[in-house]
Amino acid sequence: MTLAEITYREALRQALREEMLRDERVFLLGEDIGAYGGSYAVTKGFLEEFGEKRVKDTPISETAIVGAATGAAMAGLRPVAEIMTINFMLVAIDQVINHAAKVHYMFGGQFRCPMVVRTVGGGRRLAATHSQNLEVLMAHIPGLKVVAPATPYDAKGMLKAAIRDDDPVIFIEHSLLYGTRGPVPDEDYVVPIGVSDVKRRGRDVTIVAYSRMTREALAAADELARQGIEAEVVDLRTLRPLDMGPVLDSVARTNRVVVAGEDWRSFGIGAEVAARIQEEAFDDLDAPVFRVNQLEVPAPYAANMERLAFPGSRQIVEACLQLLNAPAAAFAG
Amino acid sequence: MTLAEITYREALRQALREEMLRDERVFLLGEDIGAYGGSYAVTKGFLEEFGEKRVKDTPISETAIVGAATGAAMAGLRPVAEIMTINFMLVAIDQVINHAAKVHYMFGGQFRCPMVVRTVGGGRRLAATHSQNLEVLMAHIPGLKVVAPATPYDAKGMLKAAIRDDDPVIFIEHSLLYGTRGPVPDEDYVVPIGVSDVKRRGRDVTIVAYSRMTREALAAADELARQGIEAEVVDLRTLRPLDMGPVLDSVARTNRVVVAGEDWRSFGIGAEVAARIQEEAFDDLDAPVFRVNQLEVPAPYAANMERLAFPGSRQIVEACLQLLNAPAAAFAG
Amino acid sequence: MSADRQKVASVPSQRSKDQFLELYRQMVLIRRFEERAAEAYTQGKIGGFLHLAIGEEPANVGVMAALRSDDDVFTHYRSHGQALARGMDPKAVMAELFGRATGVSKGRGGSMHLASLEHHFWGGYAIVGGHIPMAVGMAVAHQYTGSDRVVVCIFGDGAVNTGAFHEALNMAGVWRLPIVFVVSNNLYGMGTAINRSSAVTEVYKRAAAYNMPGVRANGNDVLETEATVREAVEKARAGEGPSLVELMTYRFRGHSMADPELYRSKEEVEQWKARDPIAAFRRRLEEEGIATAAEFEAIDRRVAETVDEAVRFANESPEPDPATLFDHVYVNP
Amino acid sequence: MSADRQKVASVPSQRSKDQFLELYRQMVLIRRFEERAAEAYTQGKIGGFLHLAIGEEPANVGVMAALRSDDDVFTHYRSHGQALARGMDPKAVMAELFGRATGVSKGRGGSMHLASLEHHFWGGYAIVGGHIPMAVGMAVAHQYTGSDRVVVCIFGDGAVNTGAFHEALNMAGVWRLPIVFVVSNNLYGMGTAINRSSAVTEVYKRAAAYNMPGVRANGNDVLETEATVREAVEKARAGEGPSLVELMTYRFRGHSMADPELYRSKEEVEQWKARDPIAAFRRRLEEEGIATAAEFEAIDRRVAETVDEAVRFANESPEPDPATLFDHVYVNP
Ligand SMILES: Cc1ncc(C[n+]2csc(CCOP(=O)(O)OP(=O)(O)O)c2C)c(N)n1
Ligand SMILES: Cc1ncc(C[n+]2csc(CCOP(=O)(O)OP(=O)(O)O)c2C)c(N)n1
Ligand SMILES: [Mg+2]
Ligand SMILES: [Mg+2]
Repeated sequence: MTLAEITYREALRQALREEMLRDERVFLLGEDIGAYGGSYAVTKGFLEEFGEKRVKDTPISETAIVGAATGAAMAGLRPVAEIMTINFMLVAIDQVINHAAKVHYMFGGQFRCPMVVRTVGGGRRLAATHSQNLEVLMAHIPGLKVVAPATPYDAKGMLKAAIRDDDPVIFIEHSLLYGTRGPVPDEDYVVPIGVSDVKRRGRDVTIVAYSRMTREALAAADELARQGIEAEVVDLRTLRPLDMGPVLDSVARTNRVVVAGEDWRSFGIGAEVAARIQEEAFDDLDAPVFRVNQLEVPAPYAANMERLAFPGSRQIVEACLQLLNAPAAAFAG
Repeated sequence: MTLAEITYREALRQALREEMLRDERVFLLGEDIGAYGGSYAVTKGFLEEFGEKRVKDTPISETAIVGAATGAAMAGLRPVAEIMTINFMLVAIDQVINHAAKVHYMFGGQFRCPMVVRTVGGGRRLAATHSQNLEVLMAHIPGLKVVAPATPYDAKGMLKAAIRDDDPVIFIEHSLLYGTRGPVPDEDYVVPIGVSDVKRRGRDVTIVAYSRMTREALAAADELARQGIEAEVVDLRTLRPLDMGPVLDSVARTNRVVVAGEDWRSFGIGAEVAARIQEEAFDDLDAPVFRVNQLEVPAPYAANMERLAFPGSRQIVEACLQLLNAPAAAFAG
Repeated sequence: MSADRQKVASVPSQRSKDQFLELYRQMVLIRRFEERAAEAYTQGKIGGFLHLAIGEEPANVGVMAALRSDDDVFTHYRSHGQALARGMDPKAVMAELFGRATGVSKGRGGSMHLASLEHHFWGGYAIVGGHIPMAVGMAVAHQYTGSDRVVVCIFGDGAVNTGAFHEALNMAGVWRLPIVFVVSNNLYGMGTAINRSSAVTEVYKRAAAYNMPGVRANGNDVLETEATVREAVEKARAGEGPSLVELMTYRFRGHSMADPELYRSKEEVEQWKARDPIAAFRRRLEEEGIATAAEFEAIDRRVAETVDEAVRFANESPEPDPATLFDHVYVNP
Repeated sequence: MSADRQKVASVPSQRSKDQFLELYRQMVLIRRFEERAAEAYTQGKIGGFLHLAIGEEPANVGVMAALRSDDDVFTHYRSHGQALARGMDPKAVMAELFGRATGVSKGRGGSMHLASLEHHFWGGYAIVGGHIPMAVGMAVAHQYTGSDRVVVCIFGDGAVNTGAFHEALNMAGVWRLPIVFVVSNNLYGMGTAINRSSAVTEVYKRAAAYNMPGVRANGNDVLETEATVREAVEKARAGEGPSLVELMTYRFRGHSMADPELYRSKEEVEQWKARDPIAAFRRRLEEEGIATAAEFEAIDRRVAETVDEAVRFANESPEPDPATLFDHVYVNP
């Protein structure tokens, strides 16, 4: 297997392109994915390569975009819709929750909705309506699959899995990950939906994360290692269905867990992870499950305020040290 | 204080009417609240009493309804919008989350949004898109207050508190509660937002619930009492901000908790409650926090399937018995 | 809509007697079917909401008569008549209303969610306006694959004020999709008269905003309805793009079985009933010597048997197997 | 839009010289302010997105010139020009862009969220179309209280395809609200040309669907803009209901600072720049002998100082106090 170091953006681009070449039924629709080149440049050059039939620039009509993808999927195509950022999912979420997630069940299995909605979490300096991490709103819904990969490898493999999946998949990218690099094989591969992944082994503490926070967790683990603490990092990758297996295995060994998310703590993704851990591994826990999250304010624009509000490796390290009762002051980062 | 036994519906009706009489700035808008008389008859007769100015029937335009309420609130009025059921909040949720919840913060405190959005959870025999309990989607959002009262007393007092509050309040009623009765004083009173309430005292196990599940919890406690088990029932009443005080006090005494919600378990309200309990009362727990919820399927229409899917007092009793290691077969209910 | 719109257009001679009698049969079938459904509802055999289209039968039948069997139908929750006119088995439709395993949607959907893959009847949807974008998506698929199938999307006058309507019609207009939008304008959305909810009460005029033809027809005249819809469908099939067809009609019964009908006078309803469109059609055929009273009576008897049989079948059918509760949440769980 | 729409209408004689020069001053102020903002952006002083309206100054200035100081403005994220034309302090506007405590929104909002209660400037909003329902709500309040204030709601050509636009305009139409909807039609929504996103490219024609007058004006002519908007505003003030005004204009710069502008040709942009509307206005005033080159130069100098001072002020202003991070999440926490 040949590996190349490519960006998360390039990994997504390859996945889309390869699936479009592989299957005529796959097409893209969304705002500014064509003539503009994609607001995060993931689909740059696609309009030229595939033409207007398969790369559809849409009006600013998120409800119609998701609805159109659902209807086309029911007809047997494999649409990949792009909702420019996760904040705009809110204008389309009725189509996602009341329609895409329901059509298979509600009619007794007669129809299918093999659709992917790609969207992007995590803005910076964009203030309250453009910086949200709203994944929990969709992770709560039976009928949806919700994924949020952290690495180029997972991004490519999971996007391919999502496109080939027969259910509606919400595919959440992260704006701060597009430029990050990692090894990706040349050969065709998929990373299955619904399988968590241990990204680093360690015996002292478990850090559970997803999307950008997985990178932060790995950085935190590096820092902790310098302090002689070996953190295990479990990347959820998929939020629904949630694969707790690797988390529970890890907790059985470390007995201590920090769950890191970029979303708000209250009623966020980490709440479910914490609830499940205490449900399923109560006797393994030596201390409560800790959560690291965005502070519970709408995102402020000012740089200093925003830095305060958003979590990173530093907060994860502090949480781990607190959990292990090591002096937090020892942390240099 | 004189007390009358009235229905939950009548309690809401009184609250709305009294606040409209008390404050000229209060007005209602929503679909079929006027000429039709309200889809759950809460506002029956209001159009006749208050006229079209203060009781506005709207087009089927949920986005415009919530947006209009937000704008009118910014102008200094105190609109009470009705979204016919919580399922339709999804078509308006961008206005709720990206607008109403943000206008105070995003502009540095210049504007206020003293608005109430009344809506209704929990349909029956209405199938997948009309039976949801989507409160967690709003409880996750800083800037919103989210309440879900269980009794006529709380319904009246909290609706008054919500109308007098200067922040946007999502007020979630329950379709199966409208006909239930309870004592309500004649005098003006408010029940503060953000204060959980112990609805029944007990030493053996804590049941945390809200909305209809509080009633189910009380029924479960009755049944448990017959079996010699004293359950304490804590009614959250407000989901955001979440008042964990009475829950933690209770857990300190009972050491065992069941959290009951009508929503789906994964990433539901109970996840946060469980996560907080293990965070803040880890050493008090003798067993994991148990959750009782709707099964994770879109609501099926068929009566037998729906009964299977939705939780009630029976499931709460079973969870408590399991938690206390008493034989579940002992339950007759 | 003025009263004289009610008169039945002269019967075109090129149609065969059998065709006329078939249209009559379908209308009577719908009428009797819904009367029996109402009865079953009051007996508690049917749950949830039940929306009858009694009075709107010609609109239901006329639309379906204009379609090819492989054309695609998306519609709303008031769709028993459309399902029957589309040729779906009355037994399976009634069984769905009863929530039985033999129902068209296997008992998962109920009255508001009738569907049949075989009949290209893609569902009854209960979020007002929500199915319109999905219908557009299916038309996108037809354009994509080069199919000459046409999509017909039916909704009420209330639905035209939803954002989904607007986004969907604009998308269909820009992309020149093979779709016909059909508004069943029965003058009310629930209890709100059209002039109280729509700035423009002549719905067909809204077509201009989407660069498509808009036409109005007497939906109480089955032949006028069929001819009008057929023209729009054939235009769409010929690649000439979408249309909006407005069918003027009136529902004799309440919005749903729960409707106290406070918003319209008994006289208004009686006036419409006095001009019953089925009776008028029959009278016309008799007057023009196309069929005899005896022939109509024979049809009436046949229909009565069909409906009896449907009720018997529904009654005797089993509820869904509880073991299948989790089926169809996902295609690939 | 044809090229000759660009010509400046003859200057009406009843206006005073001072008024003409003030309009000129405002347009130059916007131009210089935005040029300096662009510079500061590339220096990293401004974060997130920065949307410039260079080229659209006459549309910005003309609208504000038509309003009373207590009329209410809601607008989108491309609003530096509107804020300045409304009389907001360039120092405080620049400070907001820099994310400083002295900014108009205390540094919470940034470029996309300018607001000033004092100026009845209710915000810049960044969810396309999302502010339109809120503006309608404020007009509801004016109608409710009997105020003669008029609401002006500004958005782009891309926003007219959102569901929010449709629901809001219909509501304004049914209720005959005192509001003027202003479309700044700069021919593109991000990278999507209007004819690729809108079935009807003459936006003003959509007004007919909402039973309100629609008019188009040359937004590059400040006087034509002012006159057109003034007429609509005075109609609204007189109780004659809402209007839709379409202002034809063009943005010289990319959609935001990040835009690679792949979707339009350099020639197209150059053609528009060659007909710079500020230069054209100045030339006209000189030609008609209303003001001299020296007078314009004096204004230019004054503006340059104002902008220098604004940048200095912003630069020297403190960031918000971290202790205030949680302020303004709630009025009543
Ligand atoms: C988004 C949404 N809002 C509100 C409702 C509640 N509701 C159900 S039917 C209806 C009236 C619809 O009227 P119309 O479109 O004219 O269809 P009709 O019932 O007259 O056939 C309303 C308000 C809903 N189901 N969905
Ligand atoms: C609901 C929503 N969808 C998409 C976006 C991303 N977006 C921001 S501006 C824009 C283009 C808007 O174009 P237009 O309304 O013409 O205004 P202009 O930028 O030309 O002034 C888009 C698509 C958004 N902010 N909100
Ligand atoms: Mg109707
Ligand atoms: Mg534009």
